[in-house]
This record gives sequence, structure tokens and C-alpha cells, in this order.
Amino acid sequence: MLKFILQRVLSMILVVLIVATATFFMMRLLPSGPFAREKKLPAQIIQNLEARYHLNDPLWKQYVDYIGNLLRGDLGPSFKYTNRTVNNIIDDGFPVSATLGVVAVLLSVAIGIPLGIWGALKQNGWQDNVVMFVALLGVSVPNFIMAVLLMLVFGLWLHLLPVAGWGSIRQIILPAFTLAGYPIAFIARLVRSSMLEVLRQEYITTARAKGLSERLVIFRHALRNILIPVVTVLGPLIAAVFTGSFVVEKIFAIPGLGRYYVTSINDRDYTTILGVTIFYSALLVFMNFLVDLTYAWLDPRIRYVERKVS
Amino acid sequence: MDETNLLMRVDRLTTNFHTYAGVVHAVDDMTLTIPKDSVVGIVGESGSGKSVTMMSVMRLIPSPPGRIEGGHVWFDGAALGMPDRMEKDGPNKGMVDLLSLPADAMMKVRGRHIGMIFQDPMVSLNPVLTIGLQMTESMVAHGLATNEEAWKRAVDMLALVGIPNPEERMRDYPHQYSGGMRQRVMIAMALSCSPELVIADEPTTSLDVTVQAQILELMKELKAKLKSSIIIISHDLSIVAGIANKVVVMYAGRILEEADVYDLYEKPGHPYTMGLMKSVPRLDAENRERLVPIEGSPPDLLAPPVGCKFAPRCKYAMNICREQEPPLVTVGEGHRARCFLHHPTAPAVPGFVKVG
Amino acid sequence: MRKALSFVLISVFLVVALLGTVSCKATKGTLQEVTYNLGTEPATIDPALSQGIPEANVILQVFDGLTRIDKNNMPQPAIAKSWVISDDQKTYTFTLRDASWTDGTPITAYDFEYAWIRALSPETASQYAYQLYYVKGGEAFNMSIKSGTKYYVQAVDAKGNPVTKSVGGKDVAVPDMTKEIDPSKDVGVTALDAKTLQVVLESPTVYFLNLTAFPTLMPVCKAVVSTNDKWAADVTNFVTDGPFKLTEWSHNDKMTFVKNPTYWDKDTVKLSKITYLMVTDESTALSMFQNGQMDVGSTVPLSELPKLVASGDAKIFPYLGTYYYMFNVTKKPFDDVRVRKALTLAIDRNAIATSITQGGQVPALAYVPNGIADAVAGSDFRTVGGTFYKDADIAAAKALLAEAGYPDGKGFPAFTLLYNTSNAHKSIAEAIQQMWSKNLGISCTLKVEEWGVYLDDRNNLNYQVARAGWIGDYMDPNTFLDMFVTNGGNNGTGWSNKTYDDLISKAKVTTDPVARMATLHDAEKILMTDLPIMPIYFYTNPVLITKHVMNFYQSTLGFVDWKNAYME
Amino acid sequence: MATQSAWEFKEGTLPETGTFAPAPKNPEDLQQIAGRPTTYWNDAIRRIRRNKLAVVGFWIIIALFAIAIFGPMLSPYTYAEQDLTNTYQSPTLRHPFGTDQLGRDQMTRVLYGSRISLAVGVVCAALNFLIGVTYGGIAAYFGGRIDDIMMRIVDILYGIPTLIIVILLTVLFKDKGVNPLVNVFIAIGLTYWLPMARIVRGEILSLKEREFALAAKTIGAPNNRILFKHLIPNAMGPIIVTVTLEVPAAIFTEAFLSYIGLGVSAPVASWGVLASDGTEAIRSFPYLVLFPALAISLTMFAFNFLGDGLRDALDPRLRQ
Repeated sequence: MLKFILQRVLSMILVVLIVATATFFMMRLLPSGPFAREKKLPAQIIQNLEARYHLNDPLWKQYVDYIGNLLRGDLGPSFKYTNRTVNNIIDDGFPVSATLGVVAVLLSVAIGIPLGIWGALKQNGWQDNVVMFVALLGVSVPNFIMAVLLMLVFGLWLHLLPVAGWGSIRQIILPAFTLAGYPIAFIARLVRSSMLEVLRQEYITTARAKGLSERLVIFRHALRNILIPVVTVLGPLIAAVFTGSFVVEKIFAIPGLGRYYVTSINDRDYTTILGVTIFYSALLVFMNFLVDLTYAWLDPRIRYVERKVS
Repeated sequence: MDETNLLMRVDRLTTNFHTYAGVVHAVDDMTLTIPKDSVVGIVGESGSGKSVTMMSVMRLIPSPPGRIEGGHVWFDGAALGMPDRMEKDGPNKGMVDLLSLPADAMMKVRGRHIGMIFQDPMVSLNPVLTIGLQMTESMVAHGLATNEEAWKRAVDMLALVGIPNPEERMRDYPHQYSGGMRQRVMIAMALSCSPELVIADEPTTSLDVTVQAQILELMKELKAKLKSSIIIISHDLSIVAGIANKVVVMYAGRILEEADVYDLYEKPGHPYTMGLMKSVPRLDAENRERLVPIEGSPPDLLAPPVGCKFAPRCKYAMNICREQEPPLVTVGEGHRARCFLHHPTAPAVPGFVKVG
Repeated sequence: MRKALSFVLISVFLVVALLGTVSCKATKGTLQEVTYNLGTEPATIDPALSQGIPEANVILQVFDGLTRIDKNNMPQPAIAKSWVISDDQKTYTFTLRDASWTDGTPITAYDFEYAWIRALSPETASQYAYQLYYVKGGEAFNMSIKSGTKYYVQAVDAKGNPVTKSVGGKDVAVPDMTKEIDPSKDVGVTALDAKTLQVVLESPTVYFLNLTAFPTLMPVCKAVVSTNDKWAADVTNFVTDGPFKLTEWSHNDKMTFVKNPTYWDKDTVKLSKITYLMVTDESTALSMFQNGQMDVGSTVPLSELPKLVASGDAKIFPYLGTYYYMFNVTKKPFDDVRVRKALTLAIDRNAIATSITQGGQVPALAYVPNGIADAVAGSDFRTVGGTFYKDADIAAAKALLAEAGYPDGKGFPAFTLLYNTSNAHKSIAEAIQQMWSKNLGISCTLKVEEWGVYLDDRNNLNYQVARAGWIGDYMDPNTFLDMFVTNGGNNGTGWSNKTYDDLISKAKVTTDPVARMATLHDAEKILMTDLPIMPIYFYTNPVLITKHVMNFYQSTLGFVDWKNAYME
Repeated sequence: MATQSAWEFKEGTLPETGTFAPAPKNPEDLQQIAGRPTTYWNDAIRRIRRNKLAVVGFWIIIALFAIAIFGPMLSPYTYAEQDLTNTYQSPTLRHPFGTDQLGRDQMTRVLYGSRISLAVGVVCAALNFLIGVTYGGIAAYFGGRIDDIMMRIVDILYGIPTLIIVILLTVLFKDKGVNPLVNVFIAIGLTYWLPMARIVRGEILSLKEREFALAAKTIGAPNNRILFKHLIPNAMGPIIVTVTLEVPAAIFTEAFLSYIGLGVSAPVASWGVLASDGTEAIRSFPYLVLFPALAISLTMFAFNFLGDGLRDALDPRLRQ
């Protein structure tokens, strides 16, 4: 087990480095640089700026310097936000996004799984159709429309919740539901579909024949067998949601990390692009690692420890 | 039959499946009695309704599409400990109808009073739960034991069914057991609550021949030790013959013949039974006849043939067999058969003992 | 199962309902507090590093420069209580009033000197340093190369081309070690004493007093800034001298300002607190405005604008900018002035302004927008200059196109109209595409590009027709006209006209206002005859504003000043 | 006991002479019961036709494709035709879906937009099957180092910002004369199979340890047969769910792609573009977002109904 974990940690570090390297060179291929403006800056000013951020160094040197700093945990200064470092940006943004993310993931699981089970137990009944409808609505209404609708209905018309902003618990509700819309639907549909299959398995009949309550049959015997696809979805979902969603944070004016994934690229804010990308991919590979560990726990037949070298 | 010695009676049970293609009459007007302390074998080809009957008894028919359309399953009320649900009078006095029990009461019957052993031990154990948990949960759920007591008893049961190192193996998962061992676990599990009735649905079919024999031997031993009745379901007459007192032959959701095991062998009352006997290898070495499979295949239950359901495959079919379904007639002491060949005017058939 | 689900649903609704019982709207009364949507996180609050309007709108509240722009867009004394301009209009001597920083220390001329030198030094890498190029030696200092602790002029070879050396594939400027620049001597800003600041300009600049109110030229507290390079990273060390004081900066979320008790003109300031929000989404901002979560907002969704203007919730402010399309005059068929003119005449600007942009935009029949004073007091450059063509002059357009060899658009090569990601740009492009097609019979393909890609293509003349816009930096026609000189950094069209270049150079050194304006009018005439660009409309600046906000001021450069505002 | 001891005949008729004569053997009879030849596909089609929702879904999809092909031809307007004097008209008989900010007939635009959006949906689904299912299946089936490397590649692709890739694609394809939709397909193809690969892998990891797979392996079935005939069909549930949920996401991603310059150029607009443009005007002109969003939802419902029906029909374990 220890060997497996060590191997995985090494490959995770490698993945993050590859992502960092690929992103580093690809972003430098993007047309325009961090100081391109519609009102073009005079050449000498651009020269001063490039000197300040060491952009006039050879690219390989910039790369080596960046990776060196990265290994020391220094993500460099932001080019756009002149008084801030990328570490500052992540320190400020991540807790906000993660708070929202925790709520959204809990909502997805707490609503998605029961909905899916309910749909499966009432297969083809009206309840099932309701679940299907809710789930599909969650998917076919994208979050930028969902966000605006929730804001208009609960904020502007019913005056139940603040329309946007950050700072109070009430301001979490609408964005969290917006974020959870797609995962709720996805999880509900996956759970329903897997549950239908699991409920046909002989061991479920065995469990019922033993006189177990339906509750025990579902939660002890069936649930663990259907969680693999759910956990598969949750891994990248948590990584994505915890680091923030551009659309949701923009629409609900939430000071999270998600906005930087798009704005930093539009601004060609190189260090910020790299910083948030590395942060996200590190979280992602870690979550996927947890997912794989969870598989082995969910299904004892799956073993990772034995790795054949061939 | 001694009515006071009756454990269960399936009375005119009808179970249908409503599929996209139409209605399948999987069990039609089925009547069957199980005495206390007996072993009853039910024999028939796959699709003959054996399993569906037993699943109907357990009320585990998947619904939809399955639906129990009629009949009763009378069970000894005293054994169930449900005095207030017992019939006060009439032919079923002292019995409880399982089909009319509320769901939660039925839950208490399953596992506790009727244990079930399934056909395929490879898929009948939950792959993600330990054997220990699966062994003990039934006892705990029925309030027969605490977790610790159940654990001890489960270890004993595993030892009883011949699992070596039972204490350690309780922590294992099903995939760490071989097929035969898993079936032993299934048997131990079914017996863990000391049910009055154990239904073994093809308990040996998916196992290889040597293991089959071991399992059957084990069941015989256990039968001697424990005071349960057993219903053993098989498509293999020889397996049933080795263990059962009474044999019921089913075809297309109906009983074709029902007899004491010796009567059945000596005086088969139905051409289908005769066919079955020729189609399976006999364990007794004397009979080394060539195996003769029954020609054709079971009828499509969506559109069953008119008249006798077996008639299209029957060597001795008569005109009437194609028109009317024969009734189940008594042809001897505890021996019933559903065949027009027993009719006084029917022609004699070699090897067929007619009681008319 | 049903129970579990109902539990979840019921608890969700309960939470929503409970939280909802408290209404969001709090009665404001006549509290002198205002909430404004800045629209985006400012990139910095350091005046020298200011990059644009959001930064300016923070800096102008917390800093006071030598001058401050009044509601008529005229510079008024601020920290400078008076000034003397030399006869050659090149030397300004400012006398500072007694005013103090928020930390209580007095503001001195040394602070100004320090701030301007700092903004100009190459290592500060100020993006708006060019606003100080008017100061003598400013540009040279900004271009200098630092070596050790000293600054040197970039070396030039015999032909006058800058000398560079290649380091890892990049050209790096080489300093000429014989030519040192000493900013304290060579840059024309000198503190004569604590209260006297002398500024020497490269050449007479009539709008210099406007520039001294510009964010980059704000003073900074030398004692603080020279010892702490992180002084503007957060509010703790952020020592300022303006009407308001920044007390909280929650990044990407909000800023809080309170009235500055040490401000020299604090009696004029009525607001006790300003909250800036950073809501980027226009629709969200409108919702917050309608929900009472903000009083003034810098953005308005296009589709809602007419309604909001009608209801009085939005006001349209003038904005010194022109929306135009540029032609790549180096490529056929746009090297032909007749083609450019035909395309310019064939569009219906009035329809675009009234049906699409809907924000009171003025159809542009010239390049320099309204709102810049001409030489004669009270006159407007645009009014004096008049218009250069008729809107939707389709007959003339057709004739020109035929003359160019494309009667009814026959044989006109297919071309691409480039714009950058934005729905407003898209709608305008779609409308113009159809106008050209209907009126001239020529077809073009629309191409949208991501901002950086678009800028890159534009700058590399890798386009045929492209959308563009220009917002003035200061209140003078020059801010619009000097960009089209040959090889001007913002020319972007490949257009070159010797006479035009001469006129612009001449205007730069002309001190007589009347002659100078006449020169600029001449230049605009050349530009509008040759039409390397096709003006479409003059920008406006719609703002969401509640009726409770009084004396709200937004300059035609887009700068907001809360100094005189109050709530009613 | 309810045992019958006497012979009873239906309708009270007595057996006639000859009733008990042996019946002539009829080999066809035997043939007939030997099983009506129901092949896998016949059976699947029979099942699916009994599933009303699946049939409805099927016909909606047919109708959508018909509309995509013929709809724009039948409309009296074109998708580009503007009327600046007639902007933002609410739905009327002349313009059943209203008009947009340039006075164009929204219905015609929605009809035309279906071509792009349906193409995107179909391609996305196909890529999911072709790349995602195969990739995830292979990784899980072979496991060990192969799985580790393949999944780390997925992690890397997940990690690199899509926006950068997409912008680079716009630069790469610029002026190359490539059909703009092809660019969209490439961009979607680069990322949209990743969740599918992960989900299929998770399922196969578990399925390959199941008895039926182990059995297939013991009898020496070739790897690709075990994977494609045994394992993947058993993972169909999550696969179909994933495909049907990825498709709408892809339709909206297309809108984003065309927003930043990858895709068909204005004034052609897909459903995704119409919906996201309409969202800006949602307060005053909700119909602008309503109709394209409805079209997308309808498509999703249809595909889901059909998908579920297909899953049920093709599931080998559901056949009895």
C-alpha cells in the first residue's frame, strides 16, 4: 500500500509539472502579451514592464526560474494586479470558492443520491418521471441561465435572498444551488441507472430473502455497489467546484478563485494563469487519487496495491 | 395427509408477468403442500415456474412486471408466532396466509421462518460486504441476537457447514471464497435463524459435479441435525431423488405430477416425468441407458399451446390433449398426475402405469 | 426513502423560507452613504501604476493632485493653491497650500517631485508614464537603462539606430555608459522648497493643468512610499491626501471609503462613507441596483437601457470616445479612397444608434467627438469643425463604388470584418454587414476574435476591416488626432500622410490657441477626406443612478468624483 | 384437499369417439414451439417499441432532424434578414418566437440554429463513445501501469486550461479555410471525452472482477472480446447517462467557442448562442432565451427517453 501511494504521489507531481510546463509554453504562444492594450503602450514602457517582470529573459530561463520558484512555493507576482502576488490571489480566492464548493457538493450528494434512489425504486412511475424531469432541467438549463433565473426569482421578485454578493450565509444559497444543478442531475441519473441494475442483482434478492428491511437492503447492500460512478464524477467535480466557477462567481459577484481562470487568460496575466492552473491540477490529481482509493474501499475486489511491472 | 402435520400449503397460486410483449402466466393455479419435517423436491426444466412459485411464496417477485394474481400461501401460524393472524376456522384453521400479510410482517417471515438458498452462490453474496456481516445481519435484523452473539453463532454455523478457520474467514469478502465454499456460506446463512422451512433453489446447479455431491451430502446431514423442512428445486431429477421424500414435477407453470419419490420412480404417471428420467444421468450405476433428451423446448408462455401444455412434445399425445387441458387426478396414495393417458378410454402405453 | 427525500426537500425550503423572512431592503434615510459599482477589481491603488478607469475611480477619491477637475471639465486649484505660467508656456511654478497626508504629515513639493520621478523611472514600469512625457526629460528618463544604481541613455549607432544585444534570442537595449541621466537634474520637476514646485515642459502644452489632475500625476507620501514598496498592497500603509480614505479592500468584492478628516477641503465633502462594489456582470449589477443593494452603477445592460432611461433609473453621461471601423489601407480594395468612402457613406448610423446601441450615442460624421473646447471660449471643437459627410448617403456611396470599378458591388472581392468578443460589437457588425450588402451589394464575412488575438491581428495589419474604439486621455483633440501619424503606435491602418504628420507636429509646438486649433481642424479634415477609418458613433456613458444621489459627477473621460456628491 | 379425483371436462361435453386416438405427429408444431426465432435485435426493437417514452423520444428526434433540414427552407424569413424598425417584438403570428435586437425572426434563427446544435450534439456523443468509452475501457481492463499512464494523461488534459487550447486553435485555424464547425468538433473532441473515460474506467475496474468476466477470461476469450462484448455492455447505464448529460453541455460549450471566435460566424447562430445572447435580455424579452432553451431541453428529453429505452432494450440481463 505504501509503495502504491508513493508511486502515485510521484506520478501526481509529474502530472502537475507536465501541466505547468505545457501551460507555460502554450500560454506564451497566445497572441498578444500581458501589456497589450487597445491603446497601445509606447514601446519603451513595454520594455520597462518586461524588464520589471523578467519577460525579456530568454524563455528557457524564465521557465527554469518559474519552476524553481514554484518548487519553493512562490507563484510569482501578478502582472495585472500590480501589488499582489499569485499566492495572495489564491489565498484570498480559494477559501471563498471552497466554502461555496463545499455547500454545492453537499447539496449535489444530499439531493442527487436520494433523488436517484427514489427514481429507481419507483421506476417508470410518476415519481421517476418527476426525478427525470428535474434532472434534465438541471442539465439542459445551463448555469448562466439558471443563475440569472434564480437571482431574478428569489432575489428580485420574491425578495427572499440577496441577489448577489458575498459575506453572509444567505448569499451562499443561490450560487450553491446554481453550482449544484448540473451535479445533482448527473448524480441522480447515474444513481438511478446504477440502482436499477443493482436492484436486479441476486444478492439483493438474497438480502431481501433474509428478511432485511428495505432500508437496509438499499443503504447497506445496494448503495455501496452504485457509488463507483458517483465517486468518479465527484473527484473532478470537487476539484472544479472548490477552485470556483467562472460563470457563477461572475454572475453572483463572488470574490472567489474561479474568475481568474478566464480573466487571467484574457489579460495574459502569465503568472496568474500558471498559478491557478497548477493549483487546480494539483487538487484535481489529488482528488482523483482519493477517488481511486475510494474505489478499493467501495469494491474490495479492486486492488491497486499489486502492480505488475510489465 | 395429516392436516396437523402441515407446515405450508400453496393454494391455487397464480403469478403472471406483465411484459412489453404480453402477459406471461408463469405460475398457473398451483397447489402444493409441504408437511413438517419433510423434504419436497420440485423438478422441471428452466422456465417451468419452479423458482417463480418459491419467489411468490417469499413475495420477492419483482414488481413490475411480476404480479401475484390469485391464491394463498398458508403457513403454520403457530410456527410464525402470529396467533392473531391465524385462520380461526375452516380447512386452514391455524394457518396464516403469507400473501395477505402486511409488508413489515412478511419481512419478519423471510429469513426467520423461511430461509432461502439461491442457485448461483457466485452472484448471490454481496461482493462488497464481508461474509461476517452477511452472515450475522439476518440474526440481528430479526432480533435473535446481538452483534456479538450473532458473530459467535455465525462462526459456529460456518464451522457446521465445513468452512475451515471460520473465525478468520468471517472477515473475508465473497471473492476470496471458492464457489463451493460460497454455497456452504449460503446454506449457513439460510439456516442461521433456524427457519421452519428452507427453500433451496437449484443449490448445486452452478457447481461442478464433485462439489455438487458434497453440498447435497451437507444438506442431508444438516437436515438430520436441524428440524427444518426443505423444498429443493432442481431441473435434475436425480439430485432431488437423493434427498427428497416427495417430488413435484412442474411444467409451464403447472404441476404435472406429484408423488412419493419411490412411487415416482417406480410408477411415473406422466410422459414428461418419464422423459425427465431418461434425460438425466442416474447416480445408480445399474441404469446405463443412453440419455434421451426430451425433444423440443418448453412452450412460449406468452402464447402457450391449447390443451395439455406438454402435448406438442409428447410422444403419446392424443387428439384431446390438443383440445383440453387434463386435470390433476389422483392416481395412487399421495400420487397425482395431469395426463389423459390415465383416462379409462385412453390407449395403453408401454412403461406407463395407468391408474384408471 | 420517501421520508429521506421529503426531509431534504422540506429542510431546504425551511432554510430558504427562514432566511427569507428578513427583507433585504434596509431604509437608508438620508445617511450620507453611497454604494457604487466600480464594475471590476482595480488592478492597483498605486497612482503611478494606474492602468485605466477603475483604478482612476479609486485613486481620484483618495488622492488630490495639484489640480482637480470641476464639473465643467475645467481644472481647479487643489493641493496647488496657485500657479504661475512662464511666457513661453513651458515653465509652471505651483504654490502648494497647507494640506496634510492621512498620517498627519504635511504635503510638500518634495512629495510631488518624488512621485513624478517615481512614475517615470523605468523600474516602476508605469503604464501611464507617457502622461509625464510632457515634462522635460521625462521621456528620456523613462526610456533610460538602469545599470547599477544609475540610469543611462540607450546607446545608438552611427545611423542613430538603437544598439541592442541578443540575449537568449531577445534583443536587449545596451546602455551608453557615457550618457548618464540624473533624474534630479535632467527631469523638469523640481521642488524649489517645501511649498513650491517648478515644472518645466518639453514644449508648451495647453492642457497640462488637466493632466495634473490625472491619476499618474498624483503625489505620494515620500516618507512612506520610499521605505515600503508594499505600501499600496493593502489599506494599512496606504497614506493618501484626497477627500476620502480607503479603510477596507476586500479583493474582487468591495472597497470601503470614509470621509478623510484631514482633507484640506473637508467641509465641501458631504458623504461620510462610500462603498465600491466590483460586480462585473451587468445584469447582476442591475438586479442589485433594483434590489437596493447599490445606488450608482457604472454599467447598464444594453437591452434594458431605454426602459431605465425612461424611468429615470439610468442617466446618460457624455463620454469622450469614438467607435469606428478601421480599414487596412495596405490591402486591396481598401487602398482605394473611393472604396473606403463608399463604405463609410453606405451605413445608417442613425439606425444603429437608435435601434441597437440605444444609449443616446451620436452618429459620428467626423472623428473627434463632441465635448472638447475649441479656441474660442464656450465653443466646441466638433461644432466648429462641422461634419465631413452625410449619414446613409447611399446614392453617393453607390456612385463612388461604381467609380472605383465595382458598379452595384459587382466584382467586389469578399472580405472579412473583424471584431472582438462582445455582443454589442456583434450586433453592430451584423447590422453593418447587412447595410453594405443591401446598399452596395457587397458581402463580407464577420469574424470574431478573442481580445488578445484581435489586438495582435489589428496591430500586425492582419485584417481587412476591423472594429475599433478610442477614448480620449485628456480634453484636447490631439488625444484623438495624433494617433494617426505615420507609423503611430495606435495608427493601426497602415495609413500615412505627410501633410497630416506635419500638421500634428506643428500643433504640438503652436502656443497660440486659435492657430493650434485651426491646425488640428486641418488635420482632421485630411483624415476625414482620406478615411483610413470610418467613424460610426460617439460614445456615451450610461450610468445607473438613484434619485437620491445628488451632484454625482462623471467626467467625459469616464472618471467619477464623489467629492461634491451627497445623498438626499 | 382440493385434489380432483374425477375426470371433468370443459363445457360439460363428453369425449367423442376418437378423442383418445393418438394425435398425428406434426413436426412443424414442434418447430414452432422450439422457439420463434427472436434474435437479439428483433427482441431489442420489440422492447423499445413497447416503451412509449422511448418511441416519443425517437419521433421527436426524427422531427428535430427534419426541422433542421427543412425548417429553414419553409420559413418566409432568413436567419440574417434584419428589420431595425421592428426590433424586440414579442411573439406574434407573424413572428411566433418574436424578433431579436436586430429585428430578425427568432423562429427562423432557432430553426436554422438546430443544424449546428444538433451536429454538435451528435458529434459530441459519437466522440464520447469512440474515444471516451474505448479509452476508459482499455485503461481499466489492462490496469496496472497502463491504467496509471493513461489516467495521468487524462489528468493532464483535464489540467491544462481549455481556454488556452481553444484560443490557440483559433490562431491555428485562422485563414486555413477549415469548416468552422470542424474547429468546434476538434475543440469539443479534445476535452469532452474525459469524464466519460473516467466513468467507464471506474465501472470496468469493478466489472472486470465480476464472475462473468473472470469466467470469460478462464475460457480464453480474447481481450477485446471480453472488453467490448462483456464488460462495456454491462457499463451501458452510466455510459448512456454520461452521454446524454454531456450533449447539452457541449451544445452550450459551442456557444462559448463561437463567442471567442471558434465556430460559425455571425449572423448564423446556434441554439447555444441564441440562448446565451438572449440571457442578456432576459428581464424584458424573456422569449428570446425561452425558445432556444426550450429547443435544447426538448432535444435533451428526447435523447434521454430514447437513451433510457435503448439501455433497457440492449441490456443483456434484462432479457428473460
